Amino acid sequence: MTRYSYATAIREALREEMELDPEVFLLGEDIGKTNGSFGVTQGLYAQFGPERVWDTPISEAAIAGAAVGAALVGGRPVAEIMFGDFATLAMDQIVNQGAKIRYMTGGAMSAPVVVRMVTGAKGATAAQHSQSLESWFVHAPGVKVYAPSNARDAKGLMKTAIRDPDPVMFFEHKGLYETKVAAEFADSFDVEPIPAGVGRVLREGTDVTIVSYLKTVYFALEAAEQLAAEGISCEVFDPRTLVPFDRAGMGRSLARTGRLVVAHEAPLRGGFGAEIAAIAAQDFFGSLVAPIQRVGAKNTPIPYAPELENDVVPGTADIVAAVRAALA
Amino acid sequence: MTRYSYATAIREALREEMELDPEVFLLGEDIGKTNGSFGVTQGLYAQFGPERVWDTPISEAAIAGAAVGAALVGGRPVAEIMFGDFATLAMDQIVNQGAKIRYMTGGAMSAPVVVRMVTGAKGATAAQHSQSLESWFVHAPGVKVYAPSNARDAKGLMKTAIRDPDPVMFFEHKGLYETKVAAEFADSFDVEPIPAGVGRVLREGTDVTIVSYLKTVYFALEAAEQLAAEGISCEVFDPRTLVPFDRAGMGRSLARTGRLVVAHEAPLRGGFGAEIAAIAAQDFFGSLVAPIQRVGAKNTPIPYAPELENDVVPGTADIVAAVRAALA
Amino acid sequence: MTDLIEAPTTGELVELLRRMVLIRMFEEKAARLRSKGLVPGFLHPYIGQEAVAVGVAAALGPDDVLMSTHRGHGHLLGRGADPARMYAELFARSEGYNHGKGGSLHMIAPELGFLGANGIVGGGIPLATGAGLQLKRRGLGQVSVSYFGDGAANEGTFHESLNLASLFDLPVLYVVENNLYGEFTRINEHMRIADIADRAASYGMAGVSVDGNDVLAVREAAAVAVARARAGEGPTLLEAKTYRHRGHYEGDMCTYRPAGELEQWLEVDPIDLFTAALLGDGVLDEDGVAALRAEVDAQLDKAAEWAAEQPHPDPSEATTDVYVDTCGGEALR
Amino acid sequence: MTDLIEAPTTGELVELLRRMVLIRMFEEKAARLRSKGLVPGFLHPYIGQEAVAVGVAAALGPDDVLMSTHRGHGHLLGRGADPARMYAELFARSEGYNHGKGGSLHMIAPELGFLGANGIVGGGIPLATGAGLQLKRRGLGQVSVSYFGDGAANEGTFHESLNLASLFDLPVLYVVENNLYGEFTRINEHMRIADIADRAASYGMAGVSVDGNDVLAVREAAAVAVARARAGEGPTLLEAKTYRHRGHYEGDMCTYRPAGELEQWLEVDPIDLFTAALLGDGVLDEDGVAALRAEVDAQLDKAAEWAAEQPHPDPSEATTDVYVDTCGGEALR
Ligand SMILES: Cc1ncc(C[n+]2csc(CCOP(=O)(O)OP(=O)(O)O)c2C)c(N)n1
Ligand SMILES: Cc1ncc(C[n+]2csc(CCOP(=O)(O)OP(=O)(O)O)c2C)c(N)n1
Ligand SMILES: [Mg+2]
Ligand SMILES: [Mg+2]
Repeated sequence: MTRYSYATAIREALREEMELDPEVFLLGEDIGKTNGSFGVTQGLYAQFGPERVWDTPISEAAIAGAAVGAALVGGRPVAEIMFGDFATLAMDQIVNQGAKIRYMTGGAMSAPVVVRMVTGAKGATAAQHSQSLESWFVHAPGVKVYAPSNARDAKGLMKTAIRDPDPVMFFEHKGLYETKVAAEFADSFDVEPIPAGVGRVLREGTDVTIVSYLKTVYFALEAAEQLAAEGISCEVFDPRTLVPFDRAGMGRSLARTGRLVVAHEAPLRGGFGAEIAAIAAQDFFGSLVAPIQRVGAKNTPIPYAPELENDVVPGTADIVAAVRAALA
Repeated sequence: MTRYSYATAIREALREEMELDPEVFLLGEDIGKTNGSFGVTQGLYAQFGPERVWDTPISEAAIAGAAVGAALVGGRPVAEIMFGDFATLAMDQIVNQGAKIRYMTGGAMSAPVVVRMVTGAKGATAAQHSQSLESWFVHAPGVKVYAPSNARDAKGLMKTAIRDPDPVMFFEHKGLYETKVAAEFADSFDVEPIPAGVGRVLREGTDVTIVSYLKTVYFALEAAEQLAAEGISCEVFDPRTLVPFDRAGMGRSLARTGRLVVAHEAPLRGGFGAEIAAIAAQDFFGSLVAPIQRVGAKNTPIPYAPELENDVVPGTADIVAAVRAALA
Repeated sequence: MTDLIEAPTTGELVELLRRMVLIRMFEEKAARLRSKGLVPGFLHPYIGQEAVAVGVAAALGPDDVLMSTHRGHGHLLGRGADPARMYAELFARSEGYNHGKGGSLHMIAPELGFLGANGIVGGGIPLATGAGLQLKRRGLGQVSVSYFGDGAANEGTFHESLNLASLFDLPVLYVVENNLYGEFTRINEHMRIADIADRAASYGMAGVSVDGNDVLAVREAAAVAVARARAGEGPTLLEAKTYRHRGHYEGDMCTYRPAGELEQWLEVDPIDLFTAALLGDGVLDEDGVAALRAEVDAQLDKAAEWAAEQPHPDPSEATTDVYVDTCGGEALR
Repeated sequence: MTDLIEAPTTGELVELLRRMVLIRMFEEKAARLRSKGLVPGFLHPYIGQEAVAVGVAAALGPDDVLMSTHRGHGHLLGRGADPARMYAELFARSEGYNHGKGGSLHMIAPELGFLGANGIVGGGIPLATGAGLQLKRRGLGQVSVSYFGDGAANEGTFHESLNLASLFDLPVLYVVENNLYGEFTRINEHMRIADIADRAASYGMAGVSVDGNDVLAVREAAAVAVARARAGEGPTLLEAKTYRHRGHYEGDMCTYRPAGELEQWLEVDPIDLFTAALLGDGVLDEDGVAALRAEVDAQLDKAAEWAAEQPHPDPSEATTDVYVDTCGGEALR
């Protein structure tokens, strides 16, 4: 039984879609000849050549904008933002151009791009190389936001993203790249496109629903495991895509548990957890029997020192504490 | 009795602070010789000259970055982003540089800049000139976010912002520029700096708390007025600054009313209303007797046609409906 | 070089004049209609710069694509867009090019390869560059045109895009319309150089300055650049020196202009110059010119009338066209 | 021009060599310490480029300020930063320059006017420009130095900043260290020109290329630019042609380099060249050089030892230094 890493899964999705559709091409910094900073695009330049894999200058606005522009005339580009933090340099091209083109043109044109956002803290890369910016894009009508937590979802969702006729911000947590796909999925690595907007219950439970995504899902699962030993039963729900968000799926879970903990790596204030909590407090208020607990990074930049980074970025213990608070 | 407009209030705050502190200076596009696109900076170039009021090229990243850089060596710059939508071009300089400098340097340095964000829909300026981007900055630890709804608050908060040792994103709704300060404040226009993080109850009520800011406050007040005729008593709470946010003030109000409606002009999904709702659903859950209702723009870009813009941007009727839903 | 492009036929010469007149009269009429309350948004009139849009368009083929700016009406009309649908869009009607969702700042004509005006100064430059990249990948010899102003040449996107295009020999024609002003700031107060074409050297790219009020000169310079692009020889930065006669936007009083500057430029009005040339060469006589103007005038009257009769969009349209579908409706709330 | 700057004294010459050696040995040691696990983050070694940082620093006065890059250790040490506090920062200790919160990418030395390394390529250029603006406002003749690489010269911030600085005659010295690579991409694959200094022409700015491996040449070129800046004559783009001997980051195997390229550049190693010159001129003898190296080595051993003894930051520090205060604590949750 072979297991595939999250990075491999993304690469294989890119490869399969590139084989299927000659209009799919990649662009980004050092993604081609030298195989990408995290090796995600390894071998694709060798296989597909420079017309399909473009090594660009260090010019993030031009990368994102060129992707959008190419998409307007029939291309299906996948742009890499080497560290998602650098999307700060491309926000106009993504948000004011790509996201809005369909709407501004009354549906006549659209920009089916995928922007790969390499995301999250992974050991002492500090404040400008560790951010989780997904909630900005959740607040940018016109883009969709995908955020897979495991190799299988990453592969299936990347295929969907590439075929998605709308722009997709594809968040990849760099701390997951080497994670192998969970054993339950490992019998075959043929993965069909996974529809956007359909979450998954990763662990069933009856006392508390933990909604989480990307790397934080693993802390949620660990927390659930620890708490199970004490007889506390947690359901772990991974929405997999943030826009569209599987409200109904979360609602079903809350109907069972009545308690909600949301957990992500992005800073708490203004994070996507706030949106999840707000949805629950409006649409599923009747199900709730306890305050909604949010877990997120402390409201600070990411520090360099590992002790501090560990303190800022939430982990299993924070989720355990939040579950206890929800049950208090 | 003279009344002052919101635009005048901001101008007078700038003028008074510039008179007080020679290190305060302005930079932006066409803010000087030609008095600013919305006239906010009118007369300041004439009074203070080119060393205090800098007309820059059309280079938003350089404007924001130059402000941050000047602040690092003792300047107290106030940068104007002519339409807040163009902050998409300056996100790195604001968020990765200005916001994080104090933290990244362990407190040794800081960037006390004010970035004036001209915000909101004001009649058919369409998708790239109408946005309300405050919630992005709420999610950017290191910056504060001010959002005054009236002339008096605008003046007092601008004075605070300029003296604030941290970077401040100062949101000015362009639809308020010509609004005169409410009569109750108009006896004198000497305004002291208003502390950040202290909200105000603009109207007292007992049934529902409406939390709102910037222009939407006026729709909230109108809604409250309409509903009062039916015997529904709304409290309107304006936090005035989003970071820091006056949790305690909101909590006191919720303790009285038990019901919460949040309302802003930014798109609903991922807007600051989600954060407010999440705070309430965690910290004040015990006070809540009904689902939290959120009002915001529809999750679309802002359309050009006035009929469509009116439909997308929330108004009094939307708040009335939300209050009814909270009472249902 | 000049024999790359054939001399225009008489019919073509008249068509060049007609398009310039069409732009001029379209803009004048748009301003009047706006003062009557028919145009809810801003207008940035193209008056004075007509030779640029018309000259460049004359050098293009039907499969080429164009990306424009906030001052885009001339670019659209130069490319052959329908003034009726343009007015309808300015009036925010459903039959407008963007179904009333875009307005002046975002106007498109996709069937003409006209990919859009743009509300962000410099915002279209990367888009045109990316279109050029895709056209190069496609390999059919199509060209992408990027219009922008002198002010936009100070945005970071200008720099990043031209560098990328030059590196990859993309088939892009960058047309910088140097009308001496970015909003209310004169070029000497926003850059330290006189010829923006000189910036091409930073990218190892061809750079040319041309008299932007001479439609034939623009056409020829553009044709040379287009031929280079089609031949895989890479992009060109073409600077057209011109002037906007009106304010930055309709309503701007232009207090910032030095005395006499406008008057000087009115002496070299592109339409007057070209009309005089056609009269001088006997291509048209005074009656012919008058007839042409009357035709255009009538066309625009009809266009505006038609536009004013079109329905306003239904509020229900406010939430369509955000995504291709609603992903199950509720999910995208 | 050259008499703007006095010839260095013997003591100064030795000091130039000492600083270059200090940088070299600091970086070599940092790499060894990282492989021992003492450095949790990335390192981007400056080895090979020492003449640039040292030459530029030699042209500055104590009140000037500097803004650096991800490859900033050399710039810090060139400016006289304390290697012990630098190691402490690399080790993420509380006594580090940034108290462990910044690491290599964000290192500062504020008492030296060293305003910070930067993790964003091109990110420091607007900051240095803004510092220059404030220094000009202050009017005391101070200068702001902006270091960046060839790759950064393709970012939009480069363009916007240089244009703005030139327009306002800001006292900024832009030092582009052209080490032929941006990460793994050779300059000919990221721009179409050979001399980045040529880009100065786009801004009407002075542009100069200099041999970045010749410390005296760098010092002189920088001094000329600094004198111009102090005199109110505006900014300069100074290109230093050099090479990084090691990988982009510590651990990079450099598979992308053409065969023989490194070897060629090792022949013009800036430290070897300068050492030979000082030996040739009799400023130092072989023993003197050996003693200098031994001194630096001992200094660095002590520095690293001290750093390794410093405490790790307390987790409670994670939430300090976000804002100047907590605005009442709870409020900033
Ligand atoms: C990014 C951005 N900054 C500022 C503006 C406001 N603005 C609109 S047009 C304009 C001037 C543009 O000048 P130029 O590029 O020369 O074009 P022109 O108006 O002369 O055609 C400005 C500053 C904008 N729309 N977008
Ligand atoms: C905005 C941004 N894009 C990309 C990166 C990743 N990156 C770090 S260093 C580097 C290469 C920079 O090249 P250059 O400017 O020549 O400096 P050098 O490394 O040669 O000193 C890149 C692409 C980054 N840190 N920031
Ligand atoms: Mg112009
Ligand atoms: Mg380099």
